Amino acid sequence: MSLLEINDVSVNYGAISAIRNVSFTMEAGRIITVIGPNGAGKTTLLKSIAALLPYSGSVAFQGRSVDRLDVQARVRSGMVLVPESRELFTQMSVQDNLDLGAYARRDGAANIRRDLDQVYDLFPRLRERMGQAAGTLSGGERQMLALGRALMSAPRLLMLDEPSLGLAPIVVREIFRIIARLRELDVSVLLVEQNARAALQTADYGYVLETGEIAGSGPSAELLADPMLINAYLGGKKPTSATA
Amino acid sequence: MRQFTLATATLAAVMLAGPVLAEIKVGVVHSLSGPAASQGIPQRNAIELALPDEIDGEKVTVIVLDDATDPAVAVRNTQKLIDGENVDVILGPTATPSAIAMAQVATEKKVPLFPGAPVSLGDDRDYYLFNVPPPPVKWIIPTVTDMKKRGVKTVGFLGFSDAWGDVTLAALKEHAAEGGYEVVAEERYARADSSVTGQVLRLISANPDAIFLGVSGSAGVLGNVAIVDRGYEGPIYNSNGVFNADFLTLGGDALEGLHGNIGAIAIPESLPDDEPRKSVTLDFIRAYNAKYGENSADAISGFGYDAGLLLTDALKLALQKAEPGTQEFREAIVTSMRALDRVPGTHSIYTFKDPSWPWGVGDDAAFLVEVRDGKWVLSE
Amino acid sequence: MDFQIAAILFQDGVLTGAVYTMLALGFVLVFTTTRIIFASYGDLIAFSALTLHALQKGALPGTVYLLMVLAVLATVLEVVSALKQGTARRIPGILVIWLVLPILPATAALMVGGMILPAWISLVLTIALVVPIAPLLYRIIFQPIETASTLTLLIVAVVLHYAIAGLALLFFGPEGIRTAPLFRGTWDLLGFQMQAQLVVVVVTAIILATALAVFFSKTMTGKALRATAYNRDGARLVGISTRASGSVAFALAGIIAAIVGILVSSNITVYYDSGLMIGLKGFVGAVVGGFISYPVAAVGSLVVGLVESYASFFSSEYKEVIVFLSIIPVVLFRWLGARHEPEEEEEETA
Amino acid sequence: MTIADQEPIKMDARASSYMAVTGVAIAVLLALPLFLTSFNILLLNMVGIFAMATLGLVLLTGSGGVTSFAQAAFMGLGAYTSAYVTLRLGLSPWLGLAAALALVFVVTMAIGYVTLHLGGHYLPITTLAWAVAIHMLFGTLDGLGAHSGIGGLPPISIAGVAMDRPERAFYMIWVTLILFLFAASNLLRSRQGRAIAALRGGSLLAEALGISAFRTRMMLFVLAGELACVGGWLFAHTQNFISPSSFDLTNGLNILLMSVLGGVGSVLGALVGAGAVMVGRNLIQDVLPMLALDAGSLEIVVFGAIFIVLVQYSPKGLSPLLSRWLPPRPAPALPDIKHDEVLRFGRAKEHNDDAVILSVDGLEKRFGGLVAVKDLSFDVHRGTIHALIGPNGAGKSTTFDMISGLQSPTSGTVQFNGTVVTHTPARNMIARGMARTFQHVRIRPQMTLLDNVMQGAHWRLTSGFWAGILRLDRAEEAAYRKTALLALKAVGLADQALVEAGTLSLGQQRQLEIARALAADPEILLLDEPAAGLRTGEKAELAALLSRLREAGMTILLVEHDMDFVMGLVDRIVVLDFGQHLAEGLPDEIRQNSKVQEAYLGGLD
Repeated sequence: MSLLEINDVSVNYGAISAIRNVSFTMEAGRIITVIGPNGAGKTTLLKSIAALLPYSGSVAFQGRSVDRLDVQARVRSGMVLVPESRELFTQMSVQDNLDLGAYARRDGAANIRRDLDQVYDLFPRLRERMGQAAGTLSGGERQMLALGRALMSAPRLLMLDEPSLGLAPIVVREIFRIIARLRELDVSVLLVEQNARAALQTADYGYVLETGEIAGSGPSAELLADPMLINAYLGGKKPTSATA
Repeated sequence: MRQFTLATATLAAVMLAGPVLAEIKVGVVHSLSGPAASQGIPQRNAIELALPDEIDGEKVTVIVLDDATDPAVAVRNTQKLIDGENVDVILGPTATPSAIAMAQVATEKKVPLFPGAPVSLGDDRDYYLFNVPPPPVKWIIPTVTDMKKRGVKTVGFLGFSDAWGDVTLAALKEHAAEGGYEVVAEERYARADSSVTGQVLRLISANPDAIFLGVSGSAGVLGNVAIVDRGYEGPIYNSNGVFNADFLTLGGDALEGLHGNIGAIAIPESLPDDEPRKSVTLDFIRAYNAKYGENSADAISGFGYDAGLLLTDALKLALQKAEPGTQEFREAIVTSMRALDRVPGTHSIYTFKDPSWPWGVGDDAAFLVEVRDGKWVLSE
Repeated sequence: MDFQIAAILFQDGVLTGAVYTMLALGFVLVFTTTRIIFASYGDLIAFSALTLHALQKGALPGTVYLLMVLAVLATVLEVVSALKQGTARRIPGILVIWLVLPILPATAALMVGGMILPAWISLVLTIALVVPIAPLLYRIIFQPIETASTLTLLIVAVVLHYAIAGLALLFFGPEGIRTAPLFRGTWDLLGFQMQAQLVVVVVTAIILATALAVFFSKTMTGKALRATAYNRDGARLVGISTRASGSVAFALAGIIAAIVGILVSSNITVYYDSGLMIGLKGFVGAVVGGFISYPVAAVGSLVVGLVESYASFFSSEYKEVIVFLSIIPVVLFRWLGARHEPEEEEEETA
Repeated sequence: MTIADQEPIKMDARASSYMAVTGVAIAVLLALPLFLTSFNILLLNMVGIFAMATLGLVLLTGSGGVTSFAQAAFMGLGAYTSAYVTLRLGLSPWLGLAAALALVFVVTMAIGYVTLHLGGHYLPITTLAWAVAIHMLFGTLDGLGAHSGIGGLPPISIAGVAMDRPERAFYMIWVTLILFLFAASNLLRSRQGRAIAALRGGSLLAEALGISAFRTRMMLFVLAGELACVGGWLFAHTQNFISPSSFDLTNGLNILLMSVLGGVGSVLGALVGAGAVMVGRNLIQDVLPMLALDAGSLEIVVFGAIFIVLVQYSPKGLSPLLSRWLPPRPAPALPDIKHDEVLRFGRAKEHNDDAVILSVDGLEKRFGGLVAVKDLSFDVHRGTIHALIGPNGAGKSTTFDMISGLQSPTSGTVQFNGTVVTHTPARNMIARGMARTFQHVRIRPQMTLLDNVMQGAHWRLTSGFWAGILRLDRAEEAAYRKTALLALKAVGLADQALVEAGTLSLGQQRQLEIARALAADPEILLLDEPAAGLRTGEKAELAALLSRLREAGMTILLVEHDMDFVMGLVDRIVVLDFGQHLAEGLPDEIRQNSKVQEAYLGGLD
């Protein structure tokens, strides 16, 4: 049984088609990345999987269709999105943000406390700032908090939209180091990134999305070595479709 | 524009008037909702109580419409009753603004109107108007007489910031010269206010010999109690608006000694047996309470009842002269009303002989009453 | 005006202001969580006062029927939506929350109908009858249009006010009521003569505000409400149902309304349609708080109460004009303070 | 084949069915008094009067995005002013109308001046305060009946005929209303109407097009007040009686309610809303007694329940449901353009040098502690395409907003055509020759492509409010419709000129934005990520279009992500990273630059 099955998903904004007939499956315990230039539909794809956007087609999670579930219900079933805009509760403290991450959990205070410690271990910076309002954090700290809050939801699938966006290189490295460690925590990651190299260095497998369609895919190492990738970003020919 | 087709089609379908049957049709427009509903509903109830199902074999149909205390709606209802239902006579409305507006329409259409709030168009245009609640300017006379007797020179006024406040203040000022007093303070409050402390402090600081309140109903308690609570010692007079079932209960001890002007309805027991109003009033109270519950009969419902009584008498006379549903019948109602002589009601004894004079009462409309042991009694 | 008069007016203003404060808290609570300017909020207060009065008289308040009808409607809607989502196993829970819970107090009232109850039982019963109305109304009226524009939501709330006031007229009649005062007279506090009513209202307001503050900062539900208010998308992303938050916000607002209704019922004459004006004053307080900040709204409401009190002394005829126009400078001031924040743009989509 | 003669037959058919429906509707309406009772005519008169006040609100709310609670109060101002003039001064109601219009003009201007600067919820809330205050003042007017109200207002006379019966008043009211509806419809199609539409949903687009959001809102606010004022005047002189309770907050709310039920999206909503509310309530009043239910209290409950169900069913009101059935008002025919006719760039052509047209020097922008752009300098030469590239979040859009005046830099200067424009507001930039597009497309989806493009030419047109209403702007409109069509032709969308913009694909919408910018006759085009979301073929078309524009003398500065798109097209590139100038040069130099590669593809080592 696959963790996530995306079947023929399309999203339209009015008459505009944002993504068309996207299908792929994802096994548990893996990190998959979707890369592609701006406007390719990466964010749209993640939002529709999280039920933030209406879509046609089907999404199945852990073998069951989630098409009729709303955002909250999908979070409860273990699908958690960290959007590009982070959507933190900026007026509330770091601790409150993390507490709220566990809002939908029903597995007991002890487990939640354990996970909280784990998040603070993962991001020591957050522990230092636990009483501070989230709005006063730096960009990198905000991203850490967004990740931490998502982890507090005890996700089986973590969907990350551009976690490196607007961050200094040293912070980006830190964030990706932590994403790579998520495998150990038994969390699967669906990573949308513009920073293709960082994403591919972290992920097991990658998909290239271009103008709303999957234009290519392959194991990360192969995609990374593919000279076509540079062209996809900096101009040139389209990337070829490598086989898995 | 394209929207008209649909609008007009709907309107046309909606508005076809019903057929007219030969029967006596009485239209009633009262405020069954909105701010004046507490006066409109009892009047409507009492009208239905007073009017018989049939008079001399002719069926009496009562059509009741709510004006929501909005003059524009009252006017529309009047038009609806006249055009759509071809009523012979209209009773209502409840509030002064609606009454002014309705009086214009009814007079123009030559339909007799029994307003529930006193109204005169002036300039001899009152031929079709029969005010059963007479105006405060008549009602206030016992108060003026009493103040004169006590040598009151200065009067403070506290009233609602609505039409009732306006007309009662006007009545007070109207009699100022002959009563030999001066209105030294005018304060207002709204029905829904939670406090009148500011107004009352100011009123008392003007140091008037007496205070007159143009308030009504339960909300009138607030002003009265606040004046007493601030230790005012002089006489306190009320208009005829405060005679409802809850007023005394709500005010409790604080209202002891309070004065008011009112017709027979508030004090039937203290009237002598030869007073013609006594039996009418007791009958009404018994019948009304039987239908609408213990202690529900009050001064407001009495007005509705009196209007109904007078109309019933007039209808009996009019039936001898014309067919219901015709303009002749409407005119016959008017002349029949003019023929009635000193008909006792629950408030006053009514006579509408003078066609240029819309008020059916003289200076004996009301009694001076006061609160003693939690009850209204006739003042000595 | 001498000092004594000023002091009396001050007390009076504080009393009124404390009532407005509680109302403003309810307004802010509902608006921040649901974007609804709950114009029919005052009606709940009127319902509370009228219900208490009916119970004190030994009559059966019509609130009972309203509650039962609303509970049935809400249950039907919930069951239908559960079936549509294919989550039929939620139905027993739905029945408990939406049907059984609201009907319990209604049944209790039906059973004791006609009896004169001990004071505290009528108070408890009043609260139990009025509080569920708010979340039920939210479920039935507002939840189906939760994505509509703020204007549409406001207008629906206004129309709801008409409808509820109409029902109140049907249930309780047109005459205004006042209940027997819970506390009367004055208390001597450190040499000052304080009206008992004032002390009770102010203490209740403080307790309510403190309880809300604790609720918001310490409980998970409270934090979830704040989260919904600050960031609806963020809230959904951590699994907070914005609809559940809406229900909780309305329930809290219902509690406030029930308490305020009881407190004012002995102080002002409550008519079936008093809700609009009472609500508007609380609204003015909420406006002063910019509809966002609880403390500022509380202070603002207090100021509104004081302005009203002093205006009623100096110019009773223009009192309301003064109270309502006092919004203008406040709004201008707030706007000047906030003008540097970039304006949220909401572009229309195809 | 020219573009214009593609669809003439279809347009004529639509026009004639529109004319037929409108004509029949008006004829039926005007015949109504022949077979309706006075009461029903009276009811219709009220519908007409309230439809006027509602129309004001529909324009204000639906188009200007502003809500007002004060419409009933302005009706009252009109009614009371005229009552004073006729009863106290003994003058004609017509002078009363003049005085009322003047007073409402002054009052709305004053209120508008104080409060229309406010954004968000502040404005409606202040109108609530005004509404309550104005209504309460009526109750204190001793000379005009105070709370009791005043009767005996004289009827209006037209050519010596007194409008004293409902039947006569009916024609006066409905002819006025029909004129108002046509005028409103004309207005919304005129230059001012397009300005109003630009305002919808926020003032960003309006400001970028050179439209003053404040002035436009002010115009609408005054207009709404005047419409209500006329309604109030008619109300006063057909009822012959006024009292404060007719103009209280409840009635203000009723007018709002009518506009919401009718739908604020179209002029139609005003009539539908007023009609549905008033006729509906009358119907309920008739039906309830038949069901043996108590009149009065239940009426409002039933009405409330029906209203709420209707709004839940159709949150945008009833008129959108009707629009599906009725033919729309046809647009004027497309102008004729010849096959070889092309858009002329007046201003861009004037200069034929390659001097520096735009110069950015030491630009810096901070948001709180965050530095979005830091010490940025570069020059753009006339007649070139200049690209500003960089990864997401590099500060490109902020730079763009500072150049176009939407944001003020913390420090540094922007020079355009030799003038320092650092703190010049955005709405003055378009007249100076700078037109822009947006990263998130800002078009008006309900308007045709042609009207969207016409918005771009706003600053070049001169016709005002009256010209729009009376359609005195036809010559100017025709001339600029041609310009707009040529602009559409330039981007390849001319054959869809009369299509609603919302139906376009994203790529076409971006082209539409470019056409709109071109219609402003700019010297420089600022394009914010024009290729984002475009398919490969569309990108090629866009690149070709931009090349053509350059040949025509246009200067273009674009922010872009897509290097593929930029490389073959532009003359010079500035690369931004973390708000700072990373590299600058010719496309090939940039492509070889390892720092740039690193910034783009990123990496962990």
